Amino acid sequence: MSRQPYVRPVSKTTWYMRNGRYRKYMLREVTCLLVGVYCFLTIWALAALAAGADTWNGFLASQQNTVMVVFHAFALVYFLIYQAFDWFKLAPKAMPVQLGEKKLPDRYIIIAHYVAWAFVSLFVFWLTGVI
Amino acid sequence: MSMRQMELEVMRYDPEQDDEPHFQSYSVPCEDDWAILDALNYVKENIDTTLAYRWSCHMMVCGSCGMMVNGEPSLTCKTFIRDLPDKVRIEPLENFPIERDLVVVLDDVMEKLRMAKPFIIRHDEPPPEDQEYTQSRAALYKFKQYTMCVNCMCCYAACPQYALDSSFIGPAVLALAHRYNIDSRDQGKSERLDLLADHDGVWECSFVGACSEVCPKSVDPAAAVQQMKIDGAKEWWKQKLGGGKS
Amino acid sequence: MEKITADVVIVGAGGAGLRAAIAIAESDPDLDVALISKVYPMRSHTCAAEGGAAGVKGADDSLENHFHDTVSGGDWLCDQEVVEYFVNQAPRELVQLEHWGCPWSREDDGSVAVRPFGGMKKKRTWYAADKSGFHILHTLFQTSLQFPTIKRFDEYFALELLHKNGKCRGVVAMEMRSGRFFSFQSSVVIMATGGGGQCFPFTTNGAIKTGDGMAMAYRAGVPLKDMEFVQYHPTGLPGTGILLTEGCRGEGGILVNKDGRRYLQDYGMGPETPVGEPVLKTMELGPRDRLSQAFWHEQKKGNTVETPWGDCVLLDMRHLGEKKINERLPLVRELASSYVGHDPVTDPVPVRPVIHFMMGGIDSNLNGETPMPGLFAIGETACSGLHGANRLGSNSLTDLLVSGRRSAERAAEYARKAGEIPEDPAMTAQSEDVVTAIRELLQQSGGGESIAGIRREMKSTLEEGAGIYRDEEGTLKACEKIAELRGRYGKIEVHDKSNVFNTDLQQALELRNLLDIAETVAEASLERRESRGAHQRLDHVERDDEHFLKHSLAYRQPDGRPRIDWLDVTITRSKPGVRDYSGGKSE
Amino acid sequence: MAIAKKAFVWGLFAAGGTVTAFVFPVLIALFLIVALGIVPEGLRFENIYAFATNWVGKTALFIVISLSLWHAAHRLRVVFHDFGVRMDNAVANAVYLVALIGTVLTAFYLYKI
Ligand SMILES: Cc1cc2nc3c(=O)[nH]c(=O)nc-3n(C[C@H](O)[C@H](O)[C@H](O)COP(=O)(O)OP(=O)(O)OC[C@H]3O[C@@H](n4cnc5c(N)ncnc54)[C@H](O)[C@@H]3O)c2cc1C
Ligand code: SF4
Ligand code: F3S
Ligand code: FES
Repeated sequence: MSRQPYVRPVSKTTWYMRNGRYRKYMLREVTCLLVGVYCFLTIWALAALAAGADTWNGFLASQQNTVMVVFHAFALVYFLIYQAFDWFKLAPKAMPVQLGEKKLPDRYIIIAHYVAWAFVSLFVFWLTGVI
Repeated sequence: MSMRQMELEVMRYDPEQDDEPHFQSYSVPCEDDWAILDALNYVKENIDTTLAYRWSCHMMVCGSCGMMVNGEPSLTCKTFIRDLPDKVRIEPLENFPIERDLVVVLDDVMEKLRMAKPFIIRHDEPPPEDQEYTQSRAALYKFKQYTMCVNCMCCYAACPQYALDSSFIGPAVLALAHRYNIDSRDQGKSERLDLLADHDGVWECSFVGACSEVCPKSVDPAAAVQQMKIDGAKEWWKQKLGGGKS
Repeated sequence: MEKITADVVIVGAGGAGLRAAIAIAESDPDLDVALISKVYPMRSHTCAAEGGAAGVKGADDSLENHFHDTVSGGDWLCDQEVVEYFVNQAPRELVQLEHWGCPWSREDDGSVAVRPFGGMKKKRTWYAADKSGFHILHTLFQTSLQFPTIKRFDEYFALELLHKNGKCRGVVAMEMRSGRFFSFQSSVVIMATGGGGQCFPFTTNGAIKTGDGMAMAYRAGVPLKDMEFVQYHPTGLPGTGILLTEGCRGEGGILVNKDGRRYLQDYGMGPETPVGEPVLKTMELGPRDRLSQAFWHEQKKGNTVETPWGDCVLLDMRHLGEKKINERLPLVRELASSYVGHDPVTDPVPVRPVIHFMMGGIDSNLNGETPMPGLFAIGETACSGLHGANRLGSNSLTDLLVSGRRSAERAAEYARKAGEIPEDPAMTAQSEDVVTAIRELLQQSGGGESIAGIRREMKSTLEEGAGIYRDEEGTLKACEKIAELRGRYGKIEVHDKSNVFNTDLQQALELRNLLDIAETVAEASLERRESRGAHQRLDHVERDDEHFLKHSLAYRQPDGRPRIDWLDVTITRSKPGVRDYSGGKSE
Repeated sequence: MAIAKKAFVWGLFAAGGTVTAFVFPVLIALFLIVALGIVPEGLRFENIYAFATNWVGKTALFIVISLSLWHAAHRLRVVFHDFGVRMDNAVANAVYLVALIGTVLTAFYLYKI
């Protein structure tokens, strides 16, 4: 037979280098590491809290150094760009809202998410006495 | 109208001659309003009649002219040279085996189309043969966008999960299943559940979103797939909770 | 060569072929259907249809109305029993499509909406936005996927009919991906290969519309009917031939010449109506054929606009405003901006008449039966006598459904009667002959003719000799020229020698088919010495019912040239009358 | 046909993703503020302790942490896959196990507070 379809190789490990779209996706996906880190940081905090005031204060003190400042600052920016904002942007795809014969324009859903997000953030700041 | 000399670097592959694909360059005098497809037709008519590619309608509706244009899955009758640099690389759609030149093997997706059960399934009697179903405009609007797919397979060429594992059912077919699931006339959702149940179904999608970005018809298959996942998750709880009662 | 037997072979998986396949599968699961198509079914050109499909709906309309609109629209060349059956079945078929999931546009109350269409007295055109054909095709294709007895042969190029003792016995086809040949043997073949607009230079028809089925039948001795009737659409984009729907004018777009004059008033379609206030059946809302003819006169007078793509007139929609254009004509805006770089919001768009539809085709009847027992023909490739001398817009899509189902019933019956397909070495030999001829074509070289060159010449020959207006001298010249081209075709060279997806070879074979049908168009145009519907003769400007209330039949003679014969039109209820040319009769 | 377990797994992932998108920026910001040497009123031992002993506070903390862990675990599973690690079952077991341990620890400490 003369047919001999040619299958182009796809690298299973470096495929995302093929274009910017894929790289952005990978940058989003690895935010899970940050989530993991902060989950365990928080658990650590809870452990300190459970152990009493001294341990708690010790925990707070242990966090106060330049390395952590840099890390948190980086994490905050990275997380906002690649996880939070992306998640809000994609929300209307997963949960479209149809009103009668028209879809609610995506931007309203996105705005609603931002409003809710601001509210949650402010609430937490208020709760923790930051503001 | 002014002319513009374009250089097309076209991927060629003739299984009877070549072990692997290679690029061939053509210098084509293009008119400003040409689409890439016109440039290919110029090559075929005037330079090299052996070049093989698919096309028919030249009006973005038959879906046959999908190719990679400078690395981007595109309908070539909808991709205009005015938006491109002087040198353009044209390859067959990625993630499909190359049959010949720019023609790819579509068997896999054509077979998967069947799996979506893309037809109305009814358990109740349909209306008599002289009477249509009533369907509100809102109900029509709900699924209309997913009927616009021309099966150009650009989304498959863009989806890395399909590239990594071609058993994944993939964007267009899932969007089609979703189209029928949410059609008010259809009652076959439960029969299409294996697309949700199976590992090759919606769960292989990691929401890269590339499919929707390249879709020339704004079908937004990524949205369809996410909605199916939500449906699937809801259904799971329903079965778990309902299962206890029955 | 591989042999494949099937109870029914359907060639063509457009709207007509798919409808027939479903009808057979639904009615008789014991019959195997082989569905052959040179492209994947959803690529078939039915997908390009925009406007809609006609079928009586609503209390204020009647089958009688649809019947009369069709017959007078067809300038009384319609076979009236066919029209009768068609209008009766149309609503049922359109509802059936609705049950299968077609996303028809809807009224407020959730019933299917209908829109007005040229030449139709009442609103009866069912539509799915401006993509009706697309949705019909995809609905049919997707519905067909549930039937295991429909075996598809996608991207198989049908080459030649098999026949014995005057009976159809199958078809030979080539698998594009492998270059292998297959002998499909069957007592029934349904031809559903669509039209052949590609024999003209400017056409709304896709690249695949090369009249293959007509040519195959013609070479097998079946006559082609009414081939002189070719419909022009007045507003196609120059260059590509892409259709700008009639809706542009329906919404109030106007046609002007190079001086900005609304020239239609000079051709009996006036008086001039105020800009932006279209009046049915006048000016821009006149019939398609009249509008196209007016263009021709303007071109002769030198009143057309010269554009890089040739002479055009201008379709001016600027006064509609951006909002309305976006709302009602989004596709038009996209097409015009993309393909000719004129945004209708800010610029008049150059347009010209383009070949749109072939009324003629394989001689068939109400049941899709052709003069060759076992061979059926449906859809645009057939000429059942439904459209007469001029098709009404939106009758064609419905015809795919009606004729598809009807012929399927008859074909199934025929297949059941015929029973088992006997082993027949003669058929295998016939198939081998076809293959041998193709192998020879592939081998030959040094003749110096090119496929593209002959194709270009054929196209311009037909446009000049058998275009919007015809006369004795021009058609005669066209006949000679095409016969000459057919001779030169023997010296073409297929450069691509590969077995795998050889589109060079495919184009060569398609060109042969185009030449065959082009010749029947020219020859029938020559012989019909009257003006009727889409066939307008400068030297015989009147309709001549005494001599030409007849279908033309083109038979292929041994030397390859057509011989024209005549066949009476079936008239039941509507005697030939005056076709009211003051407007609106054509779509 | 039953729906794959993935439906359940994905449901938790999606819920967790939403939670992280809403809560993590402010959580990280709090860590940042602390790292800068400022301890806001609400993070003084008495206040935060009071919050965490309250059942509303407990529940909130538990939900946020467990769902986020789950989200992270599931996404990490995909990340492994995307980087070409194809022992999906092993990866899944490992990441979900870590998430489970995190969840149990959270419950344990909250219980102890
Ligand atoms: C731009 C445009 C707009 C239109 N709008 C309307 C409208 O609004 N309303 C209306 O009623 N009509 C309209 N028409 C006309 C109508 O769409 C066509 O007449 C109709 O779709 C033809 O359908 P068909 O099934 O006969 O053929 P097609 O859809 O053309 O299908 C032909 C099939 O035959 C196959 N085939 C051809 N040759 C071979 C071969 N050698 N071997 C194997 N297979 C072969 C092809 O692969 C294809 O599957 C329009 C036409 C055009 C071009
Ligand atoms: S979803 Fe879009 S990209 Fe994918 S096949 Fe359909 S039209 Fe093409
Ligand atoms: S690109 Fe692929 S991974 Fe999902 S969102 Fe689209 S199908
Ligand atoms: S040629 Fe039909 S979509 Fe491009």
